[in-house]
Amino acid sequence: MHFDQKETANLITRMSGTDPKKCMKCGKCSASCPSFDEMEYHPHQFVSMVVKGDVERLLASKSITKCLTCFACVQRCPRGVEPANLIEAVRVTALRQQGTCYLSPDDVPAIVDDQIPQQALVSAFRKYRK
Amino acid sequence: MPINEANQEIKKEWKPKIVAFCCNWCSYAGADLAGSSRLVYPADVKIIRVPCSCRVNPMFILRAFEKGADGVILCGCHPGDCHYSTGNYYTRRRMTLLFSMLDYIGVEKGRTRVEWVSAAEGVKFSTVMNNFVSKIYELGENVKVGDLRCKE
Amino acid sequence: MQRIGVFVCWCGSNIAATVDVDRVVAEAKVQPNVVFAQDYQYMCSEAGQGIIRNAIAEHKLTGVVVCSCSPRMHENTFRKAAERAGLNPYMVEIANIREHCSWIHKDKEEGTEKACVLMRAAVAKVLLNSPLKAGESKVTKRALVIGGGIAGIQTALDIADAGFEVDIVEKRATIGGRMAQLDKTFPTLDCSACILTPKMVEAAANEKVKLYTYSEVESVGGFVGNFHVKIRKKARYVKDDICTGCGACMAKCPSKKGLNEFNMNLNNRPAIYIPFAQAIPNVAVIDPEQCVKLKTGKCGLCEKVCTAGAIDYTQKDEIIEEEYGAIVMATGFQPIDASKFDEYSYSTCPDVVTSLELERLMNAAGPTGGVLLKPSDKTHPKSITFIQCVGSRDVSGRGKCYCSKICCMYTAKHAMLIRDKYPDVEVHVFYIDVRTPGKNFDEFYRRAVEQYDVDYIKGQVGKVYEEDGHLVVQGVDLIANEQIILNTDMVVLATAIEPDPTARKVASMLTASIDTNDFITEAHPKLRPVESPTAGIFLSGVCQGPKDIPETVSQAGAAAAKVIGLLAKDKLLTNPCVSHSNELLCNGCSCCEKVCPYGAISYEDKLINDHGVRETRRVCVVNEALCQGCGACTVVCPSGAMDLKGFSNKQIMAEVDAICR
Amino acid sequence: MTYSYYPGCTLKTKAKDLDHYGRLCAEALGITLEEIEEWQCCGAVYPLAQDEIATRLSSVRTLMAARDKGQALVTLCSACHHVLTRVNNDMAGNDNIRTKANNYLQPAVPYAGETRVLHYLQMLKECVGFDELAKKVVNPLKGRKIGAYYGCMILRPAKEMAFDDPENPTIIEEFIKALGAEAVVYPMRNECCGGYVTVKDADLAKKRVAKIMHSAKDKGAEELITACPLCLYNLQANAGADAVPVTYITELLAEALGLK
Repeated sequence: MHFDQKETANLITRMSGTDPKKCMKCGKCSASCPSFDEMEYHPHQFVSMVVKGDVERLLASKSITKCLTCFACVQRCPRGVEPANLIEAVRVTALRQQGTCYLSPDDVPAIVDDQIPQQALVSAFRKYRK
Repeated sequence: MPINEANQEIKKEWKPKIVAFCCNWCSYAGADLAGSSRLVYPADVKIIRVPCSCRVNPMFILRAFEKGADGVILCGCHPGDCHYSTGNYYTRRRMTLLFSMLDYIGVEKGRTRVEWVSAAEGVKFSTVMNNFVSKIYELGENVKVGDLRCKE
Repeated sequence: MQRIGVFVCWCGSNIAATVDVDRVVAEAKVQPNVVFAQDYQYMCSEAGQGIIRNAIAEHKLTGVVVCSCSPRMHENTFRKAAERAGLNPYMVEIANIREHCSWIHKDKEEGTEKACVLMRAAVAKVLLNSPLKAGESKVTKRALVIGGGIAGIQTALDIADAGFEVDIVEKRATIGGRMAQLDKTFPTLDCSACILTPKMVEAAANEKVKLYTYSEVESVGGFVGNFHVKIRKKARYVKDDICTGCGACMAKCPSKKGLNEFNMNLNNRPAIYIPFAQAIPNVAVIDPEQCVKLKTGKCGLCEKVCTAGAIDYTQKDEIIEEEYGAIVMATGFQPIDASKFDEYSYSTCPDVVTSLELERLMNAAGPTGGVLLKPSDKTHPKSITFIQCVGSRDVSGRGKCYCSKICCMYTAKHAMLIRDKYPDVEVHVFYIDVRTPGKNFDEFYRRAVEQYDVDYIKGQVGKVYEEDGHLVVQGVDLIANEQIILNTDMVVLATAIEPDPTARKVASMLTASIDTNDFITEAHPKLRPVESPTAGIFLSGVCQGPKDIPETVSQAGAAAAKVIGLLAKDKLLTNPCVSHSNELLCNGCSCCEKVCPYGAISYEDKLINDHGVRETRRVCVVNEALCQGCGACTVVCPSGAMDLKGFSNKQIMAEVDAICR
Repeated sequence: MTYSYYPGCTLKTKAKDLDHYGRLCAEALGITLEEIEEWQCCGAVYPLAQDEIATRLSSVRTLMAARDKGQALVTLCSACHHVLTRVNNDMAGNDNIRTKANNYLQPAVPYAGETRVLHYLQMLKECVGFDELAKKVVNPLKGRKIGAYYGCMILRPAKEMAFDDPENPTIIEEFIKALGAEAVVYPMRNECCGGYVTVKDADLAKKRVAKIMHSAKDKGAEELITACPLCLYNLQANAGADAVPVTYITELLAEALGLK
């Protein structure tokens, strides 16, 4: 299938409901990110790469599963850009396009204990599976 | 030639006539700013300068519809910012009454509008005009308001 | 019969590129009563105006239509040209075919068509114009300056220098404003007090300048040349003509827990106080919220120690009424509340301060006597981190959408001063962009980096918090693409500046327009930057937009020049486009009187000759000196007696007809 | 005062204490919590993608149920509160989502975000008031040094959640003080604990928890309270050397009211 980066970037932008062009490249999102060191591409890079249409690398990156969705970047962004929404839109696009899942039900018994709340499992499946 | 294509031909020819009354202090200057910022809006809009939106007599608007206008928009300073302190409050009240009367006699609500545009809001001026014109296109050609007694 | 001339401007290619001027001329020529039409590259040029003048003489024109740029730009130019050729200036109409046509349409056909319609409407209107004569009004040769900071002081001194009287109204107890709080000034690093206080003294000593400190403007009436202003002189509870400023009362006052506003609330002051040592006037003031005597009736110590007998607990607010010809707004700014950005822990950590607080902490007259100490434990900091753009360029709703303009430079100044005085202190600056357009400004900033080893980090800070007894700054270095965790002892926030909260109230009293950020709008952003669109109101300093001291002073001078130009005139021409009532139609109902915001309408019993019937009727009379020409009265008049000159019912109807044809 | 009450999945299983004491205390304070009938899981994660409609529907059903009863909707779990509040905002302000969700659900009366969504703490503040609450305490928690752990869900984005100052929140501190204990303010109380990745990325979660616990301990907290079951699990399961005990807000409330 033909993969058009620009078109995918537009789709991601629409899906995110945010306008990454409002970004003034201050980096406050990355400065606030609790997951910064885990990520290959950092929140501010997500924003600028989506603007540029350079999304293939983002879609393939593990960074999309490292976002804690804590909204620190959304809260503190002085420009009203919502980096978390963009990261989520990239993640959802990756799931929809490639169908790969970061979490398989087979993995679950090994990684949970009997105290783990339902919420953790529901959210893990919601975030990491198609 | 299919019928709907022929219809489109006719539609293309129709250009709405839109009169915009703009207050000299805010909206007229806002339109100037839209111009100097090169913010495009359709050429169907023709602006008449008035000292204040409260100068616009309902008669002017009736006259426009009588003469074949498809839409009339009135722009003034934001409430509280009137150059003459209170003019736009009168406008707001007068136009509410006038527009509902017009709606009653068959000039739909969408063909008339009051907007507040300051001298600094070139972008808003252009957005408002674009929206208003597309609304008029949606509504299509207006029926001329006229005195029935004179009708043949 | 009317003889109209139409003149079509190319404005170089500004109009000619999207409007076929030849076609507009050809179309003009076939309009009724048009006897002459011509196009020219630049109508506003001397040669262009010459064409108009010649045509008026040669073709005996009775009216002129110029198709050109906005009337807000050149209406006056063309009116004057017509006047020089002997035509009444109000017989000129402008068709705005640039801002409202050529600049916003790309298609030449469309643009040309619209230009023709606009031309037609202007011709239709000018056919109904009648010659108008501007009235005259006197000019009160005195100016009012609202705000006694550097902007207000400079404006007042310049006006006084030209020989005119000028009053300054300042809401605080002393003049001096924000500049008095600064330690050093960029880019020369001279001491702020050393350059400001002589000006303050000069203002007090100048016999043309009158100071109303601890006073506020209560109401403004009238119009350009003739403003009536009420000033509220708040009760100081100290007789300002008797107080010697000795300070004995301050030492004895038992209520010492008031926050010292001058020191940004970093230390305390007594209930009776002189804001700072160089205050002008050097007169004490009592804080009624804090004074034990005023609150409970017991105490009265200051009265006992005052040998001059200046204390007066019964003093009341006083209302002063004055007349002015011109008013200057110089209401200044305040820093925004840093606690809106509590990711930087301003509310919870005393060692997180704003830049203006740092000015006081570094000033010899400040709470620490000029020794830089951490507010929390009064020890010497070893590392200081500056965060720029706190609330500036912020559209999230918490801050201000604009660049505050002065922060880059004062942060460089602070960084440099600290490194100079305390070389052992490490200084980091987090910045988004360093903006230093100004004479010797970038050189100044580079000195901070190159000579003083200030560590500039490109990136913003996400959080400042306290941990293990020190502050931690969690930020990003965008060049290194790394998140950095930095231990530091003090954090300085370059908070955005915003117009003083009184600006909105003052502006609405003056009917000066104000923008969405509460900055006062100028009459033209480039060509009339120190005037408000409201005649007779001028702007000085930050009330118009963020600016530094040199810019403020030059704008203050410019505002003064405009005021002097106004006050130098003996008479002003008034706008002749005013209401007038047709006595034959008026039925004296008083509808118009009620809507007039200027009180320009009154009623008289007049002997009217109505088609041979002579009777005395109560009819409306418009005071042309007071009428500002808004037209509110024209619409409410049930009998159609009221009309507006220059924008008459017939004229506007004619425009409507021409557009809808 | 009667409220609709939405417990959510975890409160019925692993976080029974949060639910149980929440109801018990409400009753003692004269508040009636009516559990939504046949409620469904809220989805646990707010769908950020604008085109995800189906994942919002179960929340809409809950919101609609409260609307039909004419009651405000109270939740205890931070995540449920987050999801319900934001879906409610979507239904009120996002034409596209509202139209599609209503088309899908075909309710008798279309839903447009009419329900008021409240967190249990807001309910306490509004309905009882912390000053009043303090008077009802029978067993004051004197001498206890308690830190509030807000987490992220309940505060951010503040424009939508409208709960408290997202950077310097005070509501749980007020609550702690009302119960007679000392509220320890520590800077990491509004930073994420990494709950979402606890299943797949326990190492990352451990790092986050360590940072929070260290901060709390540094400022002198001897115990933490939270409203979020996921936070509680994560803070307990992934605590390192600086571990302090964590309990639910309602447990603490029950203790102070003498119901535990």
